[in-house]
Amino acid sequence: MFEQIAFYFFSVLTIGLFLVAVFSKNVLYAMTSLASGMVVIAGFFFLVGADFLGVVQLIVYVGAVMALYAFGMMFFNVTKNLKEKTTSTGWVLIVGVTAALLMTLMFLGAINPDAIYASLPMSDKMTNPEAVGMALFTKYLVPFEVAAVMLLIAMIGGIVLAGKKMDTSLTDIKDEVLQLKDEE
Amino acid sequence: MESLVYIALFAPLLSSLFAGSFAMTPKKQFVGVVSSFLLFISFAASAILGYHLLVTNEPIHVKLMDWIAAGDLNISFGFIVDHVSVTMMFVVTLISTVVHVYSIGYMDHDKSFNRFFSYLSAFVFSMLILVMSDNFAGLFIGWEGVGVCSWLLIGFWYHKADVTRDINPSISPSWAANEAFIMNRIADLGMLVGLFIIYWNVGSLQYDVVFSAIPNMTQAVLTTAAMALFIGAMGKSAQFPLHTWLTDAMEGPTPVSALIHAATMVTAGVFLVIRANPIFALTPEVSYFIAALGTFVAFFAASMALVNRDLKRIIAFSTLSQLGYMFAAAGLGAYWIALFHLGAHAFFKALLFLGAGNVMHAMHDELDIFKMGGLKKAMRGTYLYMGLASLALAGIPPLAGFFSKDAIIETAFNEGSLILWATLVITAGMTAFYSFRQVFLTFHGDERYHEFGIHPHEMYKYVLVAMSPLAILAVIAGFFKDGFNDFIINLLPNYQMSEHTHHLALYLGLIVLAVAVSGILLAYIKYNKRLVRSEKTENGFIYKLLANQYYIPVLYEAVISKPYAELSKLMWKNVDMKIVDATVDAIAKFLYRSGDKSRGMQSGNLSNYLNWMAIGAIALLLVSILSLIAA
Amino acid sequence: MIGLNHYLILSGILFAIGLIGVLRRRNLLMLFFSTEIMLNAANVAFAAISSFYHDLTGQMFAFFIVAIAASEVAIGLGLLILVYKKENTLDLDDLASMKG
Amino acid sequence: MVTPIQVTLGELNLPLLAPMLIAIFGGLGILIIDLIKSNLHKSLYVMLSLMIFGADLFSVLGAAQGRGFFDLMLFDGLSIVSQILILIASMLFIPLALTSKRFHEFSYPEFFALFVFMVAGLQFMVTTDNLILIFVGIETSSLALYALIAMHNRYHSFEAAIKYFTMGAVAAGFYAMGSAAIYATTGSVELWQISEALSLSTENSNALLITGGAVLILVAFAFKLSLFPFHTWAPDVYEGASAPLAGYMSIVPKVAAFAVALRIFSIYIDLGIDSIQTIILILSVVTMTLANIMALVQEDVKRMLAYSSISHAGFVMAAIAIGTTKASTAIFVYYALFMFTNLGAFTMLWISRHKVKAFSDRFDHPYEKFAGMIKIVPMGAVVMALFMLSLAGVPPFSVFWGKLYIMSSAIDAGYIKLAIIMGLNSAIAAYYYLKLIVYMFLREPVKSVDIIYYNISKPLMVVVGIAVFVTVGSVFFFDKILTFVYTMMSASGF
Repeated sequence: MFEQIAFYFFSVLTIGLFLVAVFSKNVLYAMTSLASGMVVIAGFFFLVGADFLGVVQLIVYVGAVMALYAFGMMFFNVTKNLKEKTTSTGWVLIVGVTAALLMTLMFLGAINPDAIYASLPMSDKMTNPEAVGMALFTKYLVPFEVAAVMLLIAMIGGIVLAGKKMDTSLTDIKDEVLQLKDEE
Repeated sequence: MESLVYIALFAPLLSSLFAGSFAMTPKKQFVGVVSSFLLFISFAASAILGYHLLVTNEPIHVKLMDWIAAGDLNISFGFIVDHVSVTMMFVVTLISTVVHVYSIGYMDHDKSFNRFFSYLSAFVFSMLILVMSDNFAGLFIGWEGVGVCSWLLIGFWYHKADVTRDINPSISPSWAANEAFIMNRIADLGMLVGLFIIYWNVGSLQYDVVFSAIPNMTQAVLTTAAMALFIGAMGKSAQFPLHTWLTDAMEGPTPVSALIHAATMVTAGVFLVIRANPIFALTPEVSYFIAALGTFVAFFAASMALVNRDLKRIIAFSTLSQLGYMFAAAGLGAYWIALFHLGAHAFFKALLFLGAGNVMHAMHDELDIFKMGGLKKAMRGTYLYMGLASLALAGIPPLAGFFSKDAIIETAFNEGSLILWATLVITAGMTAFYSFRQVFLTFHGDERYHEFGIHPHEMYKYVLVAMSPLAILAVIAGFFKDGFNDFIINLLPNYQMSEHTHHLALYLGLIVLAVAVSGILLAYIKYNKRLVRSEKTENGFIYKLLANQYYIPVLYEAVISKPYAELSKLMWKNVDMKIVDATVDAIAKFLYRSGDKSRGMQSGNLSNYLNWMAIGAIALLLVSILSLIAA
Repeated sequence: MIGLNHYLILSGILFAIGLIGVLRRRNLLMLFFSTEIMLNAANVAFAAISSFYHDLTGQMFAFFIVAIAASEVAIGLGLLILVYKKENTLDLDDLASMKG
Repeated sequence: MVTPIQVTLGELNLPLLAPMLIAIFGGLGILIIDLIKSNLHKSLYVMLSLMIFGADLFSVLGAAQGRGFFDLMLFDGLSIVSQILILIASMLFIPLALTSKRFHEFSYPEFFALFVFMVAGLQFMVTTDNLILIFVGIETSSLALYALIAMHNRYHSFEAAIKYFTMGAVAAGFYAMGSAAIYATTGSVELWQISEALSLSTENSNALLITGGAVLILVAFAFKLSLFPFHTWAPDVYEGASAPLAGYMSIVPKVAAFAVALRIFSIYIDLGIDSIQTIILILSVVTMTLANIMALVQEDVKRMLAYSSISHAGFVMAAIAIGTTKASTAIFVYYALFMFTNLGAFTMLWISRHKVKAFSDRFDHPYEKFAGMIKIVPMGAVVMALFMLSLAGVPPFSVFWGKLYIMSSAIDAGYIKLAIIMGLNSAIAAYYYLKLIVYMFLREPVKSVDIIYYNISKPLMVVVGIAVFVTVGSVFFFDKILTFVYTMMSASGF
């Protein structure tokens, strides 16, 4: 009973919040509702017993990602109200609703969990974080390390792209001019 | 050994590409040198392969790749080095090497020097594909390749303008090139039909597969196939009635004439008959037709050579005539003799042509032998070479021509066809006459060239040295006849004279010899001292007939070319312009317009792109759902 | 009883909402928000399947999706800063110098 | 209670990781060298990268096939072939940094580090059959690639990077959602288990979910492979990126994506799920035709080459739908041959790259730039013409063999119509390649073109030389490549 209520409550909440994030003209509203939507999604994770994932969602998404976006927003000096020429709402709704219908249709069919063989079965002996740690450092060690490289790339990329060195472009400046600069 | 096969085959290609990369730049001496060197490498590889085959007697079969493997059609791109192809390779690469070196001197002042070498090497490459291929498809590719290259080479001086037939019987290089190409295309159609018949019935074009399947084919099929193949051979080897292009092809630079129109390309037809001998051996009617046609062409061409005044054309006619001999031998079943004559002929005919090139060079491109005479003083080396080659051509022992030609005439006797034999003997006499008529008129007698203010000079030394291998082979090739026989019968059916003929061999040989010598004597009497022209003979019917090549070129023009041109004009105006052109234009326009329209999709706006993406995804999902419902 | 289908359908709807945002938004920053919604939709599905199948794999996938989303934000913001410095705008419509 | 898991080192099969570890540590090494001493000349980093890739290639060739790391890594023939292609292309790309003129991206040591990391990501992507690692690999390489594009540092390249990035992010969403659908039906994210589960699935299992998941993933790969209508990024991104990077993008990420797409979709095609096969065929045919038509009307050679690359990708995509071993072989043989020619063509553009757009306000390489090239730089014109002829599929140049092999595999499998469409498309394509040749050989030079060889340097010439060598000489080793790839493919069951 609790699960049902929680599910429907969270569902309505996320859908509503994300709709606001998508449709709102006010950047602050959009941003805030996106962040709250993420928090609610963490709620789903707790609901299905993925505790650790829920925590990660809260820390990484709400904590880090949204903070980054907030900083970005300040940097870009986005005014409160966007002067955005949006694509015509009718068209977007047609496409969006069709997409939603198709997805619903797809996920509507029967799924029989008993026929599935779990490759990483959860056991009752371990708590969720323990099990996650176990899986992450055995079976998924390689992707974990690759993800580390990926974050490193993102870091280097972010630093380089946002760095001061990008302000003057060697590509656009003629070599003769560059020569002079070097000699200075 | 496999790598040698590739080296022999692809060195000319490399040479062609190398020279081709300099095609647009001014003359560079090293282009010629490098090309010649690469050709020499190809020759050396061929020689080693030949030796290998001689010692081990094992053909080398390499398979480059599955060339066309589409559905059931499976043509592997394979090459075979067996007794026949190695003989051809040896001859082709040797002569090509000499001709390449020769061309360095001959094309010295031509501004398209580099381009010339590119074409020449490309030609050799095509020819090697033709002879080395292990299947009819590869042979056909090489066949077309040499056709294209000869078109390029005949028309090498394409900038020369058209003139009328009275001034230049072949009108212009580009006209001659087109004529050669078109005539060959007509014949190729026949060949293509032959290949289709074979493929239809056998399901393969691989030589060994085809030949092993012959017993399962009906006589009618075999005969049709043999006929069709021979039509192809007729075109490439310029047999009557498709012979006119060969003499006109003399418009090309002389090294080209030596290489293509004497030693290699024109022998491709003979090569085809020899290659496909299992087919021809089982179709006696076709074979007899080949022999008869060959004999006829031998005589027919020789007769035209009797009165011609153009140095190169005389040699060209003699080539035609000798090709006739080869076909006669092949038609009579003496394939190895045909091949032997092919090789021997290649040496002395190339020598003759290159000698003619020297003369032409000395005479500032003058080719009329009536305007020459007494050149032996100025051109000792060339005189020696041409004399030797003419002796060989006339069939005087112990030179190469004697052995090979005599064997063919003997074969005709042996087969009991006395008419063929007699014709061939008479032709031998005519051959001797016209070749020495040409030698005497060119090198002996009064020095008529003074009237035209020409100061002849001998060719470069290295060119003469380069020609020496040919001279040596023209002399000694005949002695290898028995050895060649032992070698080649590993692949080709052995042909030996019957006991009866064997008895008479000495007498038969003496008859031929006597006829040949009398031909030379006649020429000596008539032309050695000086040129005596008699108005009466030259205005006589026969002389006129011969000098105008039996009016065949004129006839072709009147009966075929002109009406065809009229028809083409009509077609062009009514059909082509209105229907074909309009359709092609419409298609092009449609494509272009739809291109322009679909550009709208690439609006540059990311939002648009994302829309496309979403629509695409939804459409794909819809398609999958619909196909599920339909299923 | 809430079944797996419920979660999956919810996830599908969230995904569609993300898609709507992607189609509708012309401001790059807002557009990035929408892609985050799409990734989150997948995460909901993975977590739900994982719990219904008693299999950790889904949660693993969700972790990596979170990591990927975080990395994307870093690179994406870097690019935005570049464009903003040059053009002083984040509007898609001003970003169409190449077309055709 | 947590039970320790017993694993022996043998089971882990550590050597499988060696190639990628070489790349990752190499990239870290580059970063560390920069930390120790900055402002080193770029040629040092080029040499380092070359050495890294060399060692990487060496260890790929040396490694034994098999699984490792809890069966997460799959080092099979497919993976070996695609890694070899990726590494060779990368080794050809890196020397292109040594131009005679200076360009922004090469002033960063980070450029080389990111490049090496990207290659490692691509290697991971093809060396696994786990959807998670595939995803992480894709994103690792893509994120690095976005940064590399933008580092060219001019407005066009920013725009290119933004477009690529945004669409890539959406495609990532599709991939994630598709994987979720597949996971929902099969309970696994490992392709061999997915394959097993799908083959066991019964009548009443959710067919829509099975195909729907595959279609969502297909959208992500269609984006990566630039198939219609997900190709829209490609022309703009190729135009905005530097020429060598554009050439690189037209090959390497696509090779990796083809390898993974082959792994994923061959499952569906082998199971006889027709809808997926039909969709792939439609995508392939529409892509090759539409891209060809659009290439016709381009005014810029680089954009034309972009559309031509799209068309080639569409051409190759058909091989996945055909699904025979011959077709799978054809994919990589095609790219092995296409790689050299296309990289060569883009390198020629790079050689002729001016810092200022001298010939047009908009384009770097309009056709007019190449007008009369034969008179200015005859050798360059001949080489470029050679590449164009090869791309047009003129025998005996390299791409011809690839085209021939794909078409013959289509005919073998009974797709006669497909082969005819392919032939027609090759005919249309010949037009726009020949257009450039006409410009180079038959037009008079426009403006006073002082130097077209603006950006030339020895390393660039070497790269072009290698490309020419392979393009022309492919006749000789085509069958060798073919047999190698074929044995690799059939050994890994594709």
